[in-house]
Amino acid sequence: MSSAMDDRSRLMLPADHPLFRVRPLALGAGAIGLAVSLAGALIDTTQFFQSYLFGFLFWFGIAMGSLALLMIYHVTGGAWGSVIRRSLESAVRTIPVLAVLFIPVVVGLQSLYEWADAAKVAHDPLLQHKSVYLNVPFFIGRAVLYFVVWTLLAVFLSRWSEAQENGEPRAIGWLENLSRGGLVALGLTFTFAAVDWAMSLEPHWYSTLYGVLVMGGCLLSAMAFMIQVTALLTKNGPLSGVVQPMQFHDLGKLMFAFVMLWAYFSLSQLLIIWSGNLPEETPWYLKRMSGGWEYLGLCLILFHFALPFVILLSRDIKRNARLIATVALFILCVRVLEVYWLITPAFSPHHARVHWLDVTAWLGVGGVWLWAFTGGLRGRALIVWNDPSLPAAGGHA
Amino acid sequence: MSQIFHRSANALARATIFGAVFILGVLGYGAMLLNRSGYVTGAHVAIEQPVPFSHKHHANELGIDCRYCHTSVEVSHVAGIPPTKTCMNCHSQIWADSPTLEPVRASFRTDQSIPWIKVHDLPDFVYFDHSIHVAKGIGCASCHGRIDQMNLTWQENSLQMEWCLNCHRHPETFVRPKGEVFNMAYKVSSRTQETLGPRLVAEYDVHKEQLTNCSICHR
Amino acid sequence: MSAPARDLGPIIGPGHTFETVTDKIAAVVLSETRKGWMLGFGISFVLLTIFLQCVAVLFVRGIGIWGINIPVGWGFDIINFVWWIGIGHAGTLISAILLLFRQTWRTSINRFAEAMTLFAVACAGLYPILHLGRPWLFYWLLPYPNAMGMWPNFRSPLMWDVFAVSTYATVSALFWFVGLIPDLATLRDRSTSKVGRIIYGILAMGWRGSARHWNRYETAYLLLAGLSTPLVVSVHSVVSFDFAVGIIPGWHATIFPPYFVAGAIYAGFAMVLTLTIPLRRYYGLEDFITMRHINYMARVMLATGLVVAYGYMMEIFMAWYSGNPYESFMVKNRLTGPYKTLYAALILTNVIIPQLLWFQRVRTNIPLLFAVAMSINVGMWLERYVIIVVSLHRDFLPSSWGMYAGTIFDYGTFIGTIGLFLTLLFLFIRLLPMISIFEMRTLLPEAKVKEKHA
Amino acid sequence: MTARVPVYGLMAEFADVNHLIEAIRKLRQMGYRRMDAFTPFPVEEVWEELGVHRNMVSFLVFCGGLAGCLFGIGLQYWTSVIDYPINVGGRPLFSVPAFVPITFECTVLFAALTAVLGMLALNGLPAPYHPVFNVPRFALASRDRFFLCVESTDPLFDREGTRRVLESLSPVSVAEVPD
Repeated sequence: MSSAMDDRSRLMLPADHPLFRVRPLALGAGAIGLAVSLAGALIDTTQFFQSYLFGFLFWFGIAMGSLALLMIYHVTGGAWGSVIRRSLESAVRTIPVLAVLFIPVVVGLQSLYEWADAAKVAHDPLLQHKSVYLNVPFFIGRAVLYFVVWTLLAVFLSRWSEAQENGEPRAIGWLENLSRGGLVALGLTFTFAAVDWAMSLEPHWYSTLYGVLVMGGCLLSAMAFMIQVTALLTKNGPLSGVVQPMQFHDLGKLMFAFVMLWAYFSLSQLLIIWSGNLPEETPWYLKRMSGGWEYLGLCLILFHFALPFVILLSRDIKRNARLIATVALFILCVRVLEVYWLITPAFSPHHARVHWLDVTAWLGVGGVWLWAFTGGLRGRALIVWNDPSLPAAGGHA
Repeated sequence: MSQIFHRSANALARATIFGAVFILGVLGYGAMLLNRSGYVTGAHVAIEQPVPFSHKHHANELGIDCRYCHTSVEVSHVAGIPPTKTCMNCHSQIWADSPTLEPVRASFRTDQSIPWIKVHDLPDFVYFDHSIHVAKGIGCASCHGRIDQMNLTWQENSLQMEWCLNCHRHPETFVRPKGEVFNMAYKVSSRTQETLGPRLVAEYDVHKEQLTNCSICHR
Repeated sequence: MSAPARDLGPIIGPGHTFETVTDKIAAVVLSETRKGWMLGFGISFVLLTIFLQCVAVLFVRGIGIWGINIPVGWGFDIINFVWWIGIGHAGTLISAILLLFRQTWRTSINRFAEAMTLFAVACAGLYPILHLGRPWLFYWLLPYPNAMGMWPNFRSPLMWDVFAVSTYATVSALFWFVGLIPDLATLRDRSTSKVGRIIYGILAMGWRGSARHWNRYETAYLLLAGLSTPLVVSVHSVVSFDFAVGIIPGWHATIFPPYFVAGAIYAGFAMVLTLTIPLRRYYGLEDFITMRHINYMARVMLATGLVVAYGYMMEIFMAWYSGNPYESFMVKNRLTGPYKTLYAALILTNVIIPQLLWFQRVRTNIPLLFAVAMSINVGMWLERYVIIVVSLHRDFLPSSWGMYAGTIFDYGTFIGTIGLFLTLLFLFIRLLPMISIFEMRTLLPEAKVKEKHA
Repeated sequence: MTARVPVYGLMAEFADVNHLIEAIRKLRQMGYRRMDAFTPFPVEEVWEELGVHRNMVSFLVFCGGLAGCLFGIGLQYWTSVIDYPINVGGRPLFSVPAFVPITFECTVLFAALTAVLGMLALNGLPAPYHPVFNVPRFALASRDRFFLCVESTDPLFDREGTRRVLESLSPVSVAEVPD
């Protein structure tokens, strides 16, 4: 380890770094986006909540994927994690902000979820059966529980990471043990959050794979986002010279793996439901394969899987920070489409459409989230100097 | 000490690899040919019968209609092997003491069937019905070949499923006018068949898409 | 370099050099046959003959000798198929994924695990063929221009199985063989008998360690690893499709593919541990297969075991959540039906006992770990029994309900394939290096090239 | 060295990989090009010193995978749509989701076969006989020693001169490789 690495202040993000300069911009965009969306709510309340849910779930996915990646890193180690762990930690620290941002969803339960509408439940025996689980107080209670668990994880992951940096020798062990249990807790809470918030939009439909499928997407979102951030920090930031092509190669490989994982989960669910052809399962896909939504689905096959797959086969692209960041940005854009394809057909089953509120709500949540995320990067060295799996600086290119 | 192999081993190694690929290819192709040949299918092998009956003589030279002997071909799933009585209709008068025909007379005397050997023997899991084929304009010769040219009878076609499907998938290439079903020498140019075939298929109400259902033949 | 350096001990014992590594591993092959090996091989061979007898009876009398009947038309045959093929997943996984992520600890166990994969896949592949009724017509499964004028139904998961399993067997064999080439050259050069030199010489194909060859070799090996990784996942997913694509409650669940893959890795690592623990002791390979390896394998088992438990949980939750009466009945029948003891045993052996692996003290206690691994071997077999038999024995119509039990021939065939597996394994240990020698050399400090460049 | 038998080259043996790399570097500086190094395990630095960087294997494997993919789709399309169209459970003749697994398996199979066969073919293997095996100590190349062979086809090759150069590079031994 070179002596320059010990110089923690050198590894801090300078106040004039582009990531900080965009902060007011992000907050502004967020505030305006949310304000305009709220104004839109006066015109079309239902549409506002629907658009808001989509916007929220996209950004929430990045934070959740980051939480999973961070804990995976603490359990397995690996140089790939050392170089993005600070960014992961700041993404994880946005969870309390996300908890606040979740409030509008709770407010809009009646507009969003069929099962929250007593009139509809009264005529539907299946919804009556499910009302033990799908009812407003229990839903809110569960959401509170999820956010408490995630916030606790975020708090301790940050606190002990700081302890590690300050030379507490036991911190690594604490982090590892916390992450082991944390991954189990996250697996359970996230699955049920996915069921509650997204799957129950179509309360008759069910799929045992759903939580895993959504998590796969979140991991991809998080990895693409982290590659983008790391490339920015490397290009003209404190990580230049620290993050080597080798690490980008590893991050690229992981992103490639998540692309394939997403495709694998998606195909598994489709193939099983398509082959089974049961009336209680197929409507979910029928909605998403007609009325214009099929073109979005086709886009996902091509741009969420095929194109990134072929591009990421190349070793040279994965080792080039600029190129891999471009691919990551592209994947983030397609991730937006995937979340839209998962959520919106539930509201508009017969024809594909984009509402201007979809854009403003997405921007609103995103602006606030990015503001919170970049805030988390302040005042800390971007590399934990005593990280055991830190790549040796100046290793082979 | 460490050189184990002779210089020629390199050429030998390559020859072995390419040779093995080549031999496997040839064996595979050979197996495919063998499986379709008369050794396996029994096609084109004239069968010795208890009495050397000649279709050529009876159907062609004497001009006896198929249905004179195979009486049930239009109404039943089997065409029918004629009883000895049918033979004796003529052979009680002509060639009445031919030694060759002694088994026929013996059969007639003792009321024991002549042990004819089946030439076209389909597996038990195949359901085949002569009457429907005749009714839908499939000529005898389409399956049995020019039986009027055979002295001892042989199986003209492989009777493998591939061969059956050849017609069931494209009936319009084989179907003929009903009046020509028993005409052994019926022949039209392929140009004529191109227009005639589809017309007849429609006329006879043949549902082509059903002809390849498994249960059409395997019931 | 990327494994966390967290006080788990070294991945290779101290004091080794190129010579000692080479000679120690090669000695297992090149030295005299040991009595223990003879004994083990003998027992395995006896078990193998049981298999041959069962198959002989099967060929003569047909699959009526097995316990299967309507409604349980799939029994031991498919249970054992899935069990074996699951076991066959650890090898390629260890080799491929760990290679891609430069986890050098794989080197000590990959060769052995790959061989295990091959033999397990061979055992697995036998079952569907034996179940055909007329096994000698197995080639009807393949798409070839046949005299029936037909092609297989490519929409059927059983057809996907044919492609997946045969591709998996081929690619695993290639991966294994490519890894073996440099070691075969070592054996060729170290062998003292003429026959040995010629046979290993032919198999090594004239490998001479040329730098140009190594360059292409490394590329090919990495690419094979890259190809094998999704392949491993696909194979057990396809196996899970055999069930999930149908609409039998208990089979038709979208979680099946990832949950089967996790189960396969789980079972595979359990089997690797079951076999390495006695072997490393018998052949004194504790320096190469260290406590760190054992610890890592135990962790992988814990992780995949939790995924499997997640699968069980989601099945139960969704059965209730779906509101589908058949799904709910399936779960109720598992928990309280005639096979409830088996289900309880499954949860005990596959979910509860493995939770011991959370404790470092268990992960480093060899006898206890061995016991946990055995428990998982049993548990994964029970899992397939529950999925297959318990789902089938209660049909949609109560008039077609029935019970299932394996016959003596079912058990005989199962024990027999264990014999086949062990026989092949013993032969492998005796005839080929069970640890990759050339890769072990790269782990030694003397293999490091000095940083200085001109 | 009295009988002038034709030689394949001169072989130097090293006990340490760093000596080998040093030797290659010196010889390359002197202008030697036709040489090959033999190591008991892959050493990236050795082939980089020899000027070997890229190889065809990746490209071949990509082509093999593509061919396998097309073969898989082609096989299923031709058999299920053209040669043997039959209604299976009301599914379309060209059942895209159901055809994915086999297409994938064919892709992997073809790519893997190309990787192995391509690597062997490019390496000229199998070649059980090779002149370098004529050097008795070469058996150690698969154990713990590093060898460097300067081939006689190199324009700079000179039996005595090259031998002197090699002996100056601190080898364990230098031997002629009979052809």
